Amino acid sequence: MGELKLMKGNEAVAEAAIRVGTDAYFGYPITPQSEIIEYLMAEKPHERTGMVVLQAESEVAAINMVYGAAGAGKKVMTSSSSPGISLKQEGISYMAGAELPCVLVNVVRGGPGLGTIQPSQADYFQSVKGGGHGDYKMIVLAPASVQEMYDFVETSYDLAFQYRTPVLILTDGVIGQMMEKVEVSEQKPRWTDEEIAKNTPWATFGKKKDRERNIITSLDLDSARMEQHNHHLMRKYEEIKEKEVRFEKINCEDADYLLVAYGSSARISQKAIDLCAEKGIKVGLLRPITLFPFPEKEINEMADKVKGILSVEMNAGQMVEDILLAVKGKVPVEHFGRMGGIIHSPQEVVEALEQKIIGG
Amino acid sequence: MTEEIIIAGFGGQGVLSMGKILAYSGIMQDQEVSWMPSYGPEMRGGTANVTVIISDERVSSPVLTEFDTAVILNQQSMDKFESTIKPGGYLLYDPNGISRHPERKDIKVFKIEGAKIAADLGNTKIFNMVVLGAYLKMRPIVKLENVILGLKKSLPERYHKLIPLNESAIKSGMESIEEVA
Amino acid sequence: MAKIKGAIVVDVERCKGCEVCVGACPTNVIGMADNVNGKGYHFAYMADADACIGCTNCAIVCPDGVITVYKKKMTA
Amino acid sequence: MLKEIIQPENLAYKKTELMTDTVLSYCPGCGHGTIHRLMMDVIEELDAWEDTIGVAPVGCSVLAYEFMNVDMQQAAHGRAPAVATGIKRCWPDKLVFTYQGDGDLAAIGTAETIHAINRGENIVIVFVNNGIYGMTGGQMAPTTLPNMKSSTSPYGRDVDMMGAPLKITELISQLPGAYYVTRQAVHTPAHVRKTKKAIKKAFQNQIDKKGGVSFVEVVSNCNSGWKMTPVQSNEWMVDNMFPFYPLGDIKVDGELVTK
Repeated sequence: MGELKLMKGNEAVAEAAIRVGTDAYFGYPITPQSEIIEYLMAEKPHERTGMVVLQAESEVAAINMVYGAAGAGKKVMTSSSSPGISLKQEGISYMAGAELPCVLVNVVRGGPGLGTIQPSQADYFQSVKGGGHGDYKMIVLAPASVQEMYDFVETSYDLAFQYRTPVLILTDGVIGQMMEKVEVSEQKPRWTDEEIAKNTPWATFGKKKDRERNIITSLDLDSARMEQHNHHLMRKYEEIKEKEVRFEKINCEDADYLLVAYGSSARISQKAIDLCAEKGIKVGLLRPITLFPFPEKEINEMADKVKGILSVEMNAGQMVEDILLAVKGKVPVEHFGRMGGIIHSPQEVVEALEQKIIGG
Repeated sequence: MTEEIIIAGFGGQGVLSMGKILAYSGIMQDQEVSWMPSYGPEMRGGTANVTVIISDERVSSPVLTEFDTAVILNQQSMDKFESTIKPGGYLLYDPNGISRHPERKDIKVFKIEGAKIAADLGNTKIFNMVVLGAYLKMRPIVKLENVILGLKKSLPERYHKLIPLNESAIKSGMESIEEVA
Repeated sequence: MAKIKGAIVVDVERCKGCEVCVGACPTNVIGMADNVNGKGYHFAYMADADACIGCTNCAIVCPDGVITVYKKKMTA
Repeated sequence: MLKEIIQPENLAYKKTELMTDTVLSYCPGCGHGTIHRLMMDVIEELDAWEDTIGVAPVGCSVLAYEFMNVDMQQAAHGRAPAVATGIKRCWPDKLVFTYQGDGDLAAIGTAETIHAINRGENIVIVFVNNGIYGMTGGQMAPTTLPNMKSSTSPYGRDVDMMGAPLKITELISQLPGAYYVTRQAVHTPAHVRKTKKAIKKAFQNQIDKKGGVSFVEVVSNCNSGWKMTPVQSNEWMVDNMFPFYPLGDIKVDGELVTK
């Protein structure tokens, strides 16, 4: 068993980044995730592993530094919060188009606009439906604990390099700011130059005599080729949908009703199903761990077993649309959520379930 | 066993670090813990509060609206959190600066003259450790030896020389807590 | 006495007929063809082949890199 | 007689293999092609082919990677210095360059330009200034001269309304992270030779890890955008651009050149 530490979610992401052998982090401060770059700077990762940490002049510059380093075959990450992620969307679209692996972290805050610095899940659409311009997706992981914040960094790199795609860790201020027990892993070495050449033969690290030059671009002015490239991306997303769906089921076996919630909302909903059990109401929780790909098959199957489904999100109702698509009208589906940085309480979730689903 | 605690006071009273030491102590005796601060502008100069949960089982919601125990260190927090304590729960407060004392009859109320004791010990910075000691006397959910281990884990190495001082502050708190009702 | 003689070879199909080489030539070797290439450009050619001294000026100002230059010491 | 001269052993000049055989997408007489070739000449002469990574911008040279036969990455509009920073920080021993136009470097990418230079990233920036947005059809650029006509200043750039042209090269030369700053042109053989020297010095600085950006501006024509023949545009450039953007070194070895 690895060493146990009490860490904030933001710190866990940063420590994991160092320990899994990240080559570079480029970021720009924004509440509530500035601890990530602060922690990295304080840890002197250039001394620990040779990892580069650089505070960019803007989110726009940061994501383009990520784009450059990722194109050059390096393990690279950035993090931000909602308004900063909006600024990064152009670069993310470029990376999806150029098929570059990288790890992104969005510690979501309430919007729209400058909004609030309090927690929210209002960036669901932006995360799973593309976000920037063009037809693309990225894999989205939603940790619900500080341990998952730590573990998902390595998972994200694995997926990012396997599929040559940006992977987003979508979280919020609750998970980012809370402290929990974390088991940290052993330090892994960064990739050597030889490993980079082997693992990323497509990358730009200098044209060798025995190969054609490598070009990283998302541009193709030939529409027929561009359409082919889009088809190629879609096939990749289909493969991801087939193979990479992750979720957790709690008390779903004999549930009469189902809550669907991710991240911090899932934690709150877990307490809510305990409160329901005390009242004699059998409620299960399905927690999507990947938001793209979405566990639509499992939710569809659950719709055969329960009388109604409540989507619990800290937003105006975003994931509920994907649940509705998955359920295909089999049972009533409703949304409950607080907004603007207000975190719903377990009691509010129970009341919403009683009013919107059980009594509805 | 699950203990859900809110610790609330002014920024600068060491509320967050008291919670952190308590959480670390839980880890030291192999329990599950969570530490959830209120964050943002209110942390600066205004009130600060932290929810700490220590449990034998996986912690579900880190965000709560009712608590087993409240540790209250200023009047604003008294106004905000007295009503959130579950019936049969515990309230610990420092009467220094409190104009309206607790009114609930369905909970157990204790007080600790934390500010005064810390001043008497000659170091106002150990105020939160005095309060922690009082809490541990009232709710002995973690052992003192594990609290000392937790202190070691949460303090940077260069502050380890201060551990004996902290330990004596905790003991003063344990000795000085008074049951009010 | 030895004399330097030069010659240029223009990649006719890649020439865009911009004429920048014409003014760069110190000995007025280059002219623009009356014919056009496949792209419709009047391409550069050696109008006065005897005058070429192989100085490479035309080649280095050619934006499209279509001119190759040769030069030989002739013993007359 | 010509046959006798045109023999491999008599070869005096042939374009470098570091330029691909792809036909350049630039207009006839455009300086981009010459500047591309000079850069590849230099990389060949420095034997840095295997260690060079280029960053292509948005603008006319968006397809630069089709022509330069080295590993290349295409960057979003204005972001090339950030992309280059990402690459160089991860591969400090490789040669990294950006190739940017005036719209890219001096308008949308001003922040990235200034901050990459201010951090003293050890990269080469080649900046092609033709006073106009060429690719999108001749709109006003930050570098468009006073009273100069463009499709978005059809009556000439009104400085009171549209601001004065931005001398970004003079501006960035003030930053401590700028190690070598020079302004050149490629319209005559003599200027081509000087520009090549400047580009070579810039890359040599990077190889020698001189600690700072080497920045080579090339004032060039945009005959399509200026609506002139290539030869006329070069003459217009000499008469109008050079007085405002004087050629020569601005900063050498980290020291501003005093005139």
